[in-house]
Amino acid sequence: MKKFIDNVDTILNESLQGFALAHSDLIEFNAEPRYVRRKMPKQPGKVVLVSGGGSGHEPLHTGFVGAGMLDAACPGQIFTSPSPDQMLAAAQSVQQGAGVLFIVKNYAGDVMNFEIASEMLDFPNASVLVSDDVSLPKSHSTGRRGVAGTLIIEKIVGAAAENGAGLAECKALGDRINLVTASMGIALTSCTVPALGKPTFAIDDNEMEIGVGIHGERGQETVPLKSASEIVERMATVIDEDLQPKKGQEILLHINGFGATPLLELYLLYDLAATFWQKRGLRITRSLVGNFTTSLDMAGASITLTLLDEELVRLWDAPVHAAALRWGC
Amino acid sequence: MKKFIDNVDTILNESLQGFALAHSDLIEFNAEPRYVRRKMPKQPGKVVLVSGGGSGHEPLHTGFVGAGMLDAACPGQIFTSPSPDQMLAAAQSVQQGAGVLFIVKNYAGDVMNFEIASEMLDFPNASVLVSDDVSLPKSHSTGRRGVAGTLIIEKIVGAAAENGAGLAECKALGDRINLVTASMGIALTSCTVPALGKPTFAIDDNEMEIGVGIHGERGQETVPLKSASEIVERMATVIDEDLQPKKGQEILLHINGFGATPLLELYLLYDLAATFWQKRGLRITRSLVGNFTTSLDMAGASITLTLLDEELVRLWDAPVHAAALRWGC
Amino acid sequence: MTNSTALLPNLILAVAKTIETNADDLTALDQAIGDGDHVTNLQRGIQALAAQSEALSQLDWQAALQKIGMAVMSSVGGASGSLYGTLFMAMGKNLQNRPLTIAVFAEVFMKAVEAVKQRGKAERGEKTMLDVLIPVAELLLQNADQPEVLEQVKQTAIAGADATQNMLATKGRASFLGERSRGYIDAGAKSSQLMICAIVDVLTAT
Amino acid sequence: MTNSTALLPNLILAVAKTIETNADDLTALDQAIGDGDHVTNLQRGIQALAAQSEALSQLDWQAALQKIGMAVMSSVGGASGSLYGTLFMAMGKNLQNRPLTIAVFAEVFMKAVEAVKQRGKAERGEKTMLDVLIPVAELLLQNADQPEVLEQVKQTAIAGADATQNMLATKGRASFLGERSRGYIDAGAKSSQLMICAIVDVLTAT
Ligand SMILES: Nc1ncnc2c1ncn2[C@@H]1O[C@H](COP(=O)(O)OP(=O)(O)O)[C@@H](O)[C@H]1O
Ligand SMILES: Nc1ncnc2c1ncn2[C@@H]1O[C@H](COP(=O)(O)OP(=O)(O)O)[C@@H](O)[C@H]1O
Ligand SMILES: [Mg+2]
Ligand SMILES: [Mg+2]
Ligand SMILES: [Mg+2]
Ligand SMILES: [Mg+2]
Repeated sequence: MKKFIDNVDTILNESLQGFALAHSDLIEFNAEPRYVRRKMPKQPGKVVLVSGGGSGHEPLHTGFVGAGMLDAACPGQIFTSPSPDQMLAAAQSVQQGAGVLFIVKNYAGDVMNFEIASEMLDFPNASVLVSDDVSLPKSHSTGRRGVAGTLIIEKIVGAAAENGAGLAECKALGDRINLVTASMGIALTSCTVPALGKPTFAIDDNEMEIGVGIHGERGQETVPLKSASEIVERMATVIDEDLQPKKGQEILLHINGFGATPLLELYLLYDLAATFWQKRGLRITRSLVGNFTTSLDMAGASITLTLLDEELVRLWDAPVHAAALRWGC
Repeated sequence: MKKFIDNVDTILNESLQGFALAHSDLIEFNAEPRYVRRKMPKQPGKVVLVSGGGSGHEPLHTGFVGAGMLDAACPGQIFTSPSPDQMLAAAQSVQQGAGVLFIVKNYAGDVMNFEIASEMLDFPNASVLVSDDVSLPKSHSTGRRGVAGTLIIEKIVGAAAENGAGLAECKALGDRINLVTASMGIALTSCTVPALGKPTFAIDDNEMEIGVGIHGERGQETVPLKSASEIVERMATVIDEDLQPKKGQEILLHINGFGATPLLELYLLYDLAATFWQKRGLRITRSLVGNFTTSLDMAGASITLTLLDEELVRLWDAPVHAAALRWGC
Repeated sequence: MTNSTALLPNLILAVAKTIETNADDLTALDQAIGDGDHVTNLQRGIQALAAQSEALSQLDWQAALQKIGMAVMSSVGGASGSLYGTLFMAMGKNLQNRPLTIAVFAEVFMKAVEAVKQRGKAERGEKTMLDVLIPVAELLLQNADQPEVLEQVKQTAIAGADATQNMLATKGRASFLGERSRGYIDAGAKSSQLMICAIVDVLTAT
Repeated sequence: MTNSTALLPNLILAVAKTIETNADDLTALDQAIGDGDHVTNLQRGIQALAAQSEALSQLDWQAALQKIGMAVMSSVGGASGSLYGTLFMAMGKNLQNRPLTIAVFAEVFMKAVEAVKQRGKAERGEKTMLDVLIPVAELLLQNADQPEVLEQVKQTAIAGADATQNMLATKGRASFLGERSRGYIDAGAKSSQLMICAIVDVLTAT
C-alpha cells in the first residue's frame, strides 16, 4: 500500500486535524464524538443541515461545511457510517431552534444510524434520503444508493435554509431535487482502504467496472475497457432514460472524479457528456467538474444530471463559502 | 493504460474544449494556435499575465485564467513546452497596451520557447522565471525547476496587475516571491503519459522517489518508503534550510497533490508540515491544500512554503475568479 | 443459565479471539460483496467493550446489556454497529430486571432480534446476519428447557451462516451486486455465527 | 553539393522513417533520464513538414529552410522544438541567397549550431544534441573540400551520440537527475545523429 500515512488507526483524526487547521477561518473540528461544524453559526431561527457518512469521499462532506451549505458533517471511519452519538452531538451543537435536516445517503448503515439519531433527538428534525445512483433499478430492494448527487442537494437546500426556509420546506426541496437527479459511475481501478492495505477488488488491465458506488465496491458488471465516447454514451443513456428530460430542459451537468483520474480526463468526459445532451436539445445551464465525491484513490468517474428550474438555478447560484466549494463571496 | 480516452493525439484539444464549455462564463479557448484566455478582458492600460507550459499539470495553468490571476495560458502537449506562436497569439489577444508579463517555469523548453516569443513580440514584455524546487541545489547548472510555487506567483502578481501595477513592478514582485518560495516533492508512483501508454519509470512497492519535479520524471533519489511523519520531516527540513525563516515569520503553507493522492492524505501532510513550522515559531497565515500542480495520475505530493509580508497577504486575499481558484467574488 | 455478569470479561475475550482468528476470512467476505470494513468495525466495538469489561462485570445484566449496546452503537458504525447495538440495547430493555434464566434469555433474545429486523427492515432469507440470528432465536424459544440446546445453537448458527452462501442479497451493501452477490457467505452472518459459537463455548465450559 | 530543394520530400521521408524505426529506443532514452516525449515531439514536426513537403520543394533553399524552421518551432514544442527550430531558421537566415555548395553549407551549418548553443546556453560536453551537432559542424568546416566528408559525417555523428552515454547531464531535463543521468545516451543527441545519418544516406544515394 503506497500512501502517506503514519498509522491506519489514527489517520482519520490526524487528517481532520489538518483540515481544521487549514480552514480554521471556516470550520471547527470536534474529535470526540467526531464532527466538523461551521465556525460562524447560522442565525437563530434558521434550519440547520447536518450530513455525514463514511470517510474516504473527501471533500464530501466536510469540505461542504460552511455558510450557504452544511452546518455540520459527521465523518465515520473510512467507508463506514458514523454513529448516532456523532449525529446527535453535531445537531445539538449547531441547531438554532428551527430544527435540523439530515442529508443521508441511502446505505443501510447511514440510514439506520441517522434513524437512531433522529429518534433520540429532542427537537424537530427530518431527513432527506439521497438515492441518485441509477445504475440500480428504481425497484431495487433497498432503494438506490446515494452518490455524487448528494452535493447538489446539500448546496441547493443549504442555500434555501440560509434564506430562511422552514424544516418542511427544506425537506420537500431536498426530496424534489433527489427525484430530478441521476448519477452513474464507472471504475477503472479499485481503491485501497488503508486499514486493509490492498485493493478491494482485482480487475484486469483491459476491464472496467460499470455501475459502481463510492465505496470501492465492484459495480453491476465487469466489462471490457471502452473508449471514452462509448463509456459516456452508455452512462448518459442510462441517466437519460431514467430522467427522460424534455427538449429545452435546463440541466446541471456534474462530472465527478473518484480520486485518481486527472482533470484532463474529467473535462474530456464533460465534453462528451455535454455533446450527448446538447444533441438531445437540452440546455446546460450549470456545470461542475472535479473530484468532489471520491472513493479514496480510485481511478474512475461518475456523471450526474440534475434537471433545473428557475428556483434551483437561483439557489445553486447563491453564495457558498465552504472549504471545497466557494462562490459569490 | 487505464484512462478515459478516445485518441491520444486529440485528447488535449478535446479536453480543452470541455474545459471551455464548462467554464464558458469565464474563459475562451482558441484551438489554433492553442491558448485559453479570459472572457472579460482586463481594463485598458493594465499589465496582462500570460503563462503556459506542458499540459498534464491541470488545473495549472488553464484553471488559473480569470479575473485577478492570469489573462491567458498556453497549454503545450502533455509535459511538452508550448511553442512561441501560441505565446505570441495569446499575448497579442489579451494585451491592453501596458505590456505582458510571462510567468515561466524554469525548464529548458519553456524558457527557450518563451524567450523566442519575447524576442518576436513588438510591445513591452518581461518574464518571471519560477525556480522554487529546492530539491536541487541553488547552484544547479540550469537553475532550479519551477513547480507548485508557480500558482502563488500567478495569484499574487495577478492581483497586483489587476490593481494597476506596472510591468516593471509586476516583474519585480514576481521575482521577489520566487526568492521567498520553496517547494519539494515526493512521488509514490510514476504517472502514465497517454502517448506512451505505460508508466514513465518503474518503482517498487516499498520505494519512493524523493525530490521529483512535475513531469513524472525520477527524483534525486529512490529511497525506502517512509512514514508520513518522516517524509514531511525530510521535505520540510530541506525547505526550511533553504529559506531560513525567522521566528514569528508569517507563512503561506501549500500542500499540493500530484493527482492520485486523496485529500485525506494531503490534509495529513498539511497537519504534519504545519506542526513542523509551528514548532519553529512560524505563523501559518494562509493555507492551500489540494491538487493544483499535478503530474497526471501520479501518487505523490509537494510542500511549498512562501514567506509572507503584509503586501503579499493583501494581494493573496484579493478577489480571484478562475476555474480552479475563486474567492472574494 | 443464571450466569452472572462476572462472565462478561471472559465472553468479551472469547468474542475478541474468534474475530481475531477469523479476521482474514471475514474481511475477504466483506471485500467480496461489501466494502471490506466489517472486521475493523467489529474490532472497534470489541476494543471499546474490552476497555470497560471489568466495569461491566460489576453491573446487573440489564444495565450491562444496555451499556454494551450503547458502546457498540457509538464505536462500531456502519450497518453492523446500528444492528448489533440495537440487539444489545433491546435485550437490556426487554430483560426488565428479571434474572437471566435460559427461558428469560430466549424470550428477550427473540424480542431483540425482532428489533434488529425492524431496524434493518429485513427478514430471514435476505443474506444478512438475520439468517443466523432468527433461527437461533427460534431454536432457543422452542427448546429453552432442553439440556442440549446450547450445542444445537452452535449447529443452527453454523447452518444459518452457511445458508447465506447461495442466497441473493436483497439488503445491505451486497444487494447492490444483484446476482453477483451469490457464492459468498454474508460477512455479518458469519460474524454473528462466530460470536454466538464463542459465547456458547464459554458458557458450556463453565 | 548543389542539390536543389526538390530533394526535400525525400529527405523528410528519410527522417520520418529513421525516427519511426528507432521510436521505441529513442523514447526509452527520454523516459530514462527525461520525460519520454521526445519522439512524439519530433513526430509532430515531421508530420507538419510532410504535409508541406511538396510546397517546400518549390522554394529556394533559404525560403525552404526558414519555413522548415518555423514549422518545427511551432509544431514540436519542448526543448527540442525551439532548438531544432532555431537550427533551421538560422541556416536559412545565414544562407543569404547563396547557392548551397558543401562549403557554403558548412559555414551556414556552423553558424546555425552557434545559434543553437546560444539559445540553449549550452556547450559541448553537457550531454545534449550539441554533442552531435558541434563535432559534425567542425568536421564539415574543416573538410568541406574532401570527397569522403559525408561518410565521415556519419561516423562523427555516431561517435558524438555514443559519447553522451557516460556524460553527466548539465543542461536539459536530464540535468535534474545529477549523477543518475549517466549511463544513458541523450535522446536529443541520438535523434540528431539518426536524422543526420538519414540525410547523408539520401544525399550519397543520389
Ligand atoms: N438491513 C439489514 N438488516 C440486517 N443486517 C444487515 C442489513 N444491512 C446490512 N446488514 C448486515 O451488516 C453486515 C455488514 O456490516 P459492516 O460491514 O460492518 O457494515 P457496512 O455494510 O456499513 O460496511 C452485512 O454483512 C449484513 O449481515
Ligand atoms: N539547453 C539545451 N541545449 C541543447 N540541447 C538541449 C538543451 N536542453 C535540452 N536539449 C536537448 O533536447 C532534448 C530533449 O528534447 P525533448 O524531449 O523534445 O524536449 P523536453 O526536454 O522539453 O521534453 C535533450 O535530449 C537534449 O538533447
Ligand atoms: Mg462500511
Ligand atoms: Mg517534454
Ligand atoms: Mg462493510
Ligand atoms: Mg522530453
